Amino acid sequence: MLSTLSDLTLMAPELWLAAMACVVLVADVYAGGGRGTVAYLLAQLALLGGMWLLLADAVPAPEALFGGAFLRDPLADVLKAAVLVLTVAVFAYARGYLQGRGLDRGEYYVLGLFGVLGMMVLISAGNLLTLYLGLELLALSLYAMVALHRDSLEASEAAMKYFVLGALASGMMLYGISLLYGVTGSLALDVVARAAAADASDPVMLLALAFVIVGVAFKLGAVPFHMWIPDVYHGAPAAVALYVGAAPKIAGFALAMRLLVEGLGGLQAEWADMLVVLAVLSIAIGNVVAIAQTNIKRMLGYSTISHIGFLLLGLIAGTRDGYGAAMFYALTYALMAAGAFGVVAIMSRRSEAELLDDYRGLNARNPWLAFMMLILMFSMAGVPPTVGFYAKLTVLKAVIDVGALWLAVVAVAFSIVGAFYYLRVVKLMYFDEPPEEAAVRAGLQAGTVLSANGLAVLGLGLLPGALLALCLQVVG
Amino acid sequence: MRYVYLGIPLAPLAGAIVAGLFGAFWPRLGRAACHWAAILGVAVAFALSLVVLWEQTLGGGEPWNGAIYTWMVSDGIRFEIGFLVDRLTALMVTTVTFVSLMVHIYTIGYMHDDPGYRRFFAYIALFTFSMLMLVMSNNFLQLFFGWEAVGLVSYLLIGFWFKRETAIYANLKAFLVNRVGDFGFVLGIAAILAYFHSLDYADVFTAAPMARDLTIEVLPGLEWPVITLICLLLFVGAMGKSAQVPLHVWLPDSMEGPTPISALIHAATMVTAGIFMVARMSPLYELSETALSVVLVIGAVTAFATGLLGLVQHDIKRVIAYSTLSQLGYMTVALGASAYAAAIFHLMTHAFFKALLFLAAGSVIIALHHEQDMRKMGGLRRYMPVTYWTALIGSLALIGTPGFSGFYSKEHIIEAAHGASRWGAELAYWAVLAGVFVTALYTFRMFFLVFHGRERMDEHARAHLRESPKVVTVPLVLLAIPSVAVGALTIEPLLFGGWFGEAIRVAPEHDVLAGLAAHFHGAWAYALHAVRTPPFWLAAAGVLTAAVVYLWRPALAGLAVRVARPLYLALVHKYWADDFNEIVLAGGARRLGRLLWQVGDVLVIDGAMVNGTARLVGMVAAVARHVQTGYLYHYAFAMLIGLLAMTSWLLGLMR
Amino acid sequence: MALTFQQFLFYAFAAVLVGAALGVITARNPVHSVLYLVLAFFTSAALWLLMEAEFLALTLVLVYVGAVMVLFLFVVMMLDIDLAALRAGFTRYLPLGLVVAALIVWEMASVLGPARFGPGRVAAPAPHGAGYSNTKALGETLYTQHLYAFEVAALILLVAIVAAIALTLRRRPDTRRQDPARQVRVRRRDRVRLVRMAPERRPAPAASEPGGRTGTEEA
Amino acid sequence: MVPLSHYLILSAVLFCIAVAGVFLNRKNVIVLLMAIELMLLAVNTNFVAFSRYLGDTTGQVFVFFVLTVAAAEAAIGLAILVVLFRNRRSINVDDLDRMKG
Repeated sequence: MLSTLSDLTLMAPELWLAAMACVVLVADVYAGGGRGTVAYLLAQLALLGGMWLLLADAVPAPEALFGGAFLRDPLADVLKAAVLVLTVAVFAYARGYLQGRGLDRGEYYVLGLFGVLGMMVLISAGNLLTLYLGLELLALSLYAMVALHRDSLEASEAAMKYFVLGALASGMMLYGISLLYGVTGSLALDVVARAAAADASDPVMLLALAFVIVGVAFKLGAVPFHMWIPDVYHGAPAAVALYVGAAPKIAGFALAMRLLVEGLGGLQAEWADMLVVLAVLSIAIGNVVAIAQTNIKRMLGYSTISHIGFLLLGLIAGTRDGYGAAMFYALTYALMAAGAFGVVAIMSRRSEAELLDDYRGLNARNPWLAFMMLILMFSMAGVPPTVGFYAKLTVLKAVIDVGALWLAVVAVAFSIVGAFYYLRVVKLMYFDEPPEEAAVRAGLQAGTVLSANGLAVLGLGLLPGALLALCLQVVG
Repeated sequence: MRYVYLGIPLAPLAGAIVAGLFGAFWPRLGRAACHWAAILGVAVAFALSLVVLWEQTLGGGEPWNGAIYTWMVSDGIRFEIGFLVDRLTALMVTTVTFVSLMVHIYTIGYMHDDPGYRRFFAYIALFTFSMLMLVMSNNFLQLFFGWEAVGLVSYLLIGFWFKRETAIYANLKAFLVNRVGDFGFVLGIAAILAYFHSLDYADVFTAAPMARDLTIEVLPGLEWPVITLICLLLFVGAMGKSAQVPLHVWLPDSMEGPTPISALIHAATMVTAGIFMVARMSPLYELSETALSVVLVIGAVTAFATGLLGLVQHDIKRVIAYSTLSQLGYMTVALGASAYAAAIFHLMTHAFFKALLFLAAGSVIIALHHEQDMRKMGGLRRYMPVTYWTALIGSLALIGTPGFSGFYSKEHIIEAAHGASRWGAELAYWAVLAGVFVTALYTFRMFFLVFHGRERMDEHARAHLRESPKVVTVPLVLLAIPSVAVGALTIEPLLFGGWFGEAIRVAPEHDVLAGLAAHFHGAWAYALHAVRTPPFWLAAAGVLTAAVVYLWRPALAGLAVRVARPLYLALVHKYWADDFNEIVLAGGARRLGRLLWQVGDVLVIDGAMVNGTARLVGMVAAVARHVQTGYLYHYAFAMLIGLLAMTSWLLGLMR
Repeated sequence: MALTFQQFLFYAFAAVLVGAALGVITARNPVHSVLYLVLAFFTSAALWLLMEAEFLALTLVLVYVGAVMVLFLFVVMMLDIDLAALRAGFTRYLPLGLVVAALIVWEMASVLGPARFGPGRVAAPAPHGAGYSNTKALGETLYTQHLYAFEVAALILLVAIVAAIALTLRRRPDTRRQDPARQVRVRRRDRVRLVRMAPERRPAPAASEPGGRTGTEEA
Repeated sequence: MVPLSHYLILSAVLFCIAVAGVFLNRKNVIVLLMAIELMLLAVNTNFVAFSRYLGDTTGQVFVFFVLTVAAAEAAIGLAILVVLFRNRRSINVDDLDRMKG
C-alpha cells in the first residue's frame, strides 16, 4: 500500500515518461507544424530523462509499491535501462526514414513512448494484472505503429495479421492467468510461486501453464507461435520493424522471467520440456527458412526466430547461469537487431531498400555503413570476436552444464547453417557490383548512433565480462 | 599504484589510437600532432615505469599481483586481465619504454619523408602497448594476447613498405615461422590449463612442484613428465619469437622493415619476449632438467652458428641482425644454465647497445640515401662524428670490452655456462667462448668497412654526406650512455643481490650465479681482472683480425674465402636452412596439401559435404518456407496445434 | 433430481450463450454476427448476475453492448461490404478444425470438470446479504489496491484513442470546417469597412415617369 | 446451486468456439475481431466464476480491466480494419496473402 507520496520516486521514470508522452502528443498538435522535429526532440528528451531518473537512484535490493503490483529490483533496472537506450537509438535511426515517407509526425514517437512505458510496466510487474496490462499497452502501441503507414498495402495487412494473432495469443494467456487465479486465489506472483512450488503435479496448474507459455512464446516469437514475425517485419515500415525488432525482445525476456521463472519456477521441469521443443523448432526453422529469403527484413525476421531459440536455451537450463546467459543474449541480440534494422532504415531513406540485392556493393557506396553491417552480421552469425559469439557461447555452456549436450549440438549445427545467410549479406556488400553508384549517406546523428552501436557489439565481444557479471548478479 | 600500472600500457594505446584512427579518418590532423600523440603516450609510460621501478626498488614496495578486469569465467577458470608487478616486470617495463621512447624520437628524423608517417607512429605506439601487456601480465591468457599482438604489429611493420616484393615475402615468412612457434606455445598453455586448471601464474607456480611426478604418454610407450612437456612446448614458442635455431630464419629477413623497427622490435624488445617468458617461468623450468638442457643446447648452437653468418653479410643491417641472433643465443644459454638473472641482465644491456647500433646504422643509411651495402661505404668517420663515436661505443659494448655494459653481462653468461653441471653445459661453454671471437670479428669488420678505409660510395652520395639531424643523434647519445654505464652500475644487485626476489626462482643445486658471487669483488675490480681471462684475449684477437683483414690487408679476405671455400659457401647459403625449408618443408607441405585438397576437399568436403549440404539445406528451405502460407487462419491453426500439443504433453496424455 | 430455479436459469442462459457464440462465427452476414454477439453478451451478463457480479454485468451491457458493439455495427455498416463475396467458406477444413477444437474442449473439461471443481469439491459460497453492494466492494479495492493498474488502464485507453485517430483521421483538403480560434479572434475591421462617401446627387426624375419608383428611399 | 465446474466448462466451450472462429473463418476479418471479443468473454466468465467461488473480489477487478483492454483493442482493431479496407476495398481473409514464404 502506498504510505507516502515520496514512495512514488521509485516509479519516477514511468511517471516522467507518461507525462512526457502526453506533452509530446499536445506539443505535436500545437508546435509541430506538420513536421516531427519537436516531437522527435521531446521524445528523445523523455527517454534520456527517464534514463537519468532510472540511474539516479538505482535500487540495490527489490522494493515494491502498491501492495506488490509494482516491483523495482536490480533486474528491472537493468532491463529498463536497456530498453531506454535501445529506443533512443531506434528513434535516431527511424527519423530519416520517417521524413522520407511523410510519416515524420508525432504519432510514431508518441506510440513509441507508450510502447516503452508498456515494456517498463511489464518489466516491473509484480502481479498478473499489471503484467497483463503492461503487455497490452506494449502490444496495442505496436499494432498501431505497424499500420502507421496508412497507404501501404503490406503495412495494413501486416498490422491486421499481427493484431489478430496477438489478440488470440493474449486471450490464450489470459485464460491461463484466469486458471492460475482460480487455483491460487491470488494474482500476486509470489503467491502463485508458492502454490506452484507446493504442488507441481496439479493438472489445473499444468493446463494454465500451457496457456501461459503460448503468451510468452508468441511475444518472443518462438515456433510455432512465430508466424507473425516474418510478415510483420516484412510489411511494417522499416522504422517500425526496427522498433518491433529491438526493445520488445527484452520485454519478452522480462515476461518469461516474471511469469515462468519467478511465478511458475516450481514447474521449471515441466515448462523446460515445452521450451526444449520450441527452442529446437525455432533454431531449425528460423535458420533454414531464412536462407530462402530475398527480402532482408523478412530474413532478419527469421533470424530473430532462430535467436529466440537460443535465448530459450538459457531458460531451459534453469540455472542461475542459464538465466544470466539468456538475459545476456536478450540484451545483446536486441542491440544487434537495432543495428541491423538501423542499417536497413538508413538504406531505405530515399526509396525502400528491402531486397538483399539492394545491398550489393554497399562497400563502394558507403564503406563505414558496410563495415558496421559486417560487424552486425558477423555478430548475428556468432563469429568471434563479436558479442554474438560470446552470447551463443554462454548460453550453450549453460545448457551443457545441465547435461543437455545434444541440445547444444543441434543448436550449433543449425547456427552453422544459419551463418550462410549472414555471410551472404557480407558477400553481397563487399564482392558484388553496386546497382547504382550514388553514395549512401547516413547523416550525422544516425551515423554516430550506428557507429556506437556497431562498436558496442564489437567491444562487448572483446570485453563481455562486466555485462555478463551484471546479468548474473541481477537474475540471482 | 593500480592506476599507475594501468596507465603504463594504456598511455601508448591512447597514443596509437589518436595517431592511427584520427590520422586515418581526419586527414587534417597534422603529422606533428600524430607523432606528438604517440611520443607523449610513450613518454608518459616511461615516466610511470620509472615510478614503478623506484617503488619496487628504493621505495621498498611489495610485488603487486592482481586482476584489473575479469574477462570471463568458465568452469571456474577465471580469464582475467591482470598485472604482476615485481622487479622483473619493473626492469622490463623501464627498458622497453626507454628504448621505445628513443626510437619514437628517432623516427621523426628517419621517416621524415615517408608517406606512411602517421601509420608508422600508430604501429609503433601500438607495439609498445602490446609489449607492455606482455611483460606486465600475471596470467597466460594475457601473455598470449601480448605475444600475438606484438607478432601482429611486427608482421605489419616488416611489411610496412608493402609495395616492395621482398618486404611482402619477408613478412609472410616471419608470420609463418612464428606460427610454428605459436603452435607450440598454445599447446603449452593448453597443457597448463588442462593440468593446473588455472591460467594465473601464481596458481600455476604454486601447484607446479606438486605436479612434478605427473607423467603423460606422449607417444605410445613413451612417458614424459608433464612439466617437461609443458616447458618444451613453451620453449618452442620462445624459439619462434626469439629466433632460435632452427626457427631463426625470419629475423634476418625482417630487416626489410624500416630501421627504427629493426632497433625496437627485432633487436631490443620483441625478440627478447621469449627470453623474458622463460625467465618468468623459471619456477616451471627449474623442475625439468631435460627442458633446461634442451634450452642450453639450442642457445649454444644459435650463439655460435648465427654469429658466423654475420661474417659474410654485406648488408649492414643484416650483420647486426645476425649479431642479434647470436646474442639471443647467449641469453638462451644463460637460461639453460639456470642463470636467469644473467639472461635478463644481458637482455637489458643488449637492448641498449643493440638499439644503439641499429639506430647508428640507420643514421648511416639516411646519410647515404638508403644505401645498405657496406661495400659502398667506408671512411664515414670524417663526415659523421657523432654517429661514429656512438657506433664505436655500441660495438665495444657488443664485443664485451671490459668496463662496458656488454662485458659484464656476457662474461657472466660464459662463466655460468662454465659453472653449470647439466648435460650440454660443456658444449655450451665452448660455443659461447668461441662466439666471443666471432662477435668481435664481425662487429669490427662492419665497423671498419663502414667508418674507416677507402671511401667507396659514388661522387653524388659523397657530395651529400653530412651528419644526421638532432632528432637522430640525440637518441644515439642517450642510448650510448646506458650502453657504457648500465652494466657496471647494476651488475652487483642484479646478479648477486638476490634482487629479483621471488620473481625468479632458482633451485639451490642449480644456482651457478651463487658460485660466481664468491669471485666478484666489485665491478671495477672485475673489469681489471678480465685481462687474465680467455674472453678478453679472444675479443682482442677478433678485433685485431678484423683490422688486419679489412683495414690493412684487404687481399687477405679473398684468400680466406678461397682457402675455406666449403665453409664460405655454407655461410653464404646460411647453412642452406632457407633452401631446406623451401624445398623439403614448404614443397612437401604443398604436395601433401595438394593431395589432401584433391581427395579431401574437392571430392569429399566440397563435393559431398559442403555443396551437398548447401544444396540440401537450400532445398529444405525452399520447401519449408511454404509453411508460411501467408494465410491468417493457417497461422492461427499452427498456434492452436501448438497449444494442443503442449496441453496434451503436460496433462500426460502423450507421455 | 429436480432443477432449482437457479440451475434452470443457468442451463437456459448457457444454451443461449453457446448458440449465440456459434451464430457469431457461422453467420454469413456480419450484421447478423454482431447481433449474435450482442445476444451472447446479454446472456453472459445474466449469468454474471447469477454469480452476484452485478456491477460487471451492468457494465457489460452498458459499456460493451452500448458502446463497443455499436462501434462494430457502425464499422460493418460503414465499410459497405460486398456480401456476395463473403460466403462462409470453411466447409473444407471444418472436420479437421472441429476435431482439434473438440480435443481441446475435452482436455480442458477433463481438468476443469466436476472431479476437481464439482459440487462436492468446491463449497458453494453463501449468498451475499441484502446490505451488500458489489459496486462498493469493487470500488474500494479498485481505487486503493489496484490504483496503479487503474492508471495503466487509463494509458491503454489513451493509446487506443491516439491510435484510432492516427490511423483513420484523414485531413481532406476540401473539407470545410469552423475554426473557433479564428472566429473568436476576429475584429470588427476584418469584417466591416466603413466608407465615407459624399452624398450623390441624383438628377430629378424625369417627368415622363410619373409615380415612378424612388429608388434611394427604398434601398 | 450451480457448481463451479459448470461455469468453467461453459467458458471452456465458449473459448474453443471463439478460437475455432479465428481459424475456421476464411472470409471476413470482422468476424475474427468478434471471435476475439468472444474469447475475452469466456475468460471473463472464468474470472467471475472463480471470484465468486473463492469469495474474493480481485477476480472481478481483473474482469473490469479486461473489459477496458478489450474495448481499447476493439477500437484499434477496427481502426486497422478501416485502413485495410480503404487500401484494398476488401476485408476478405483470403486476400491477406501479399506476404508469405
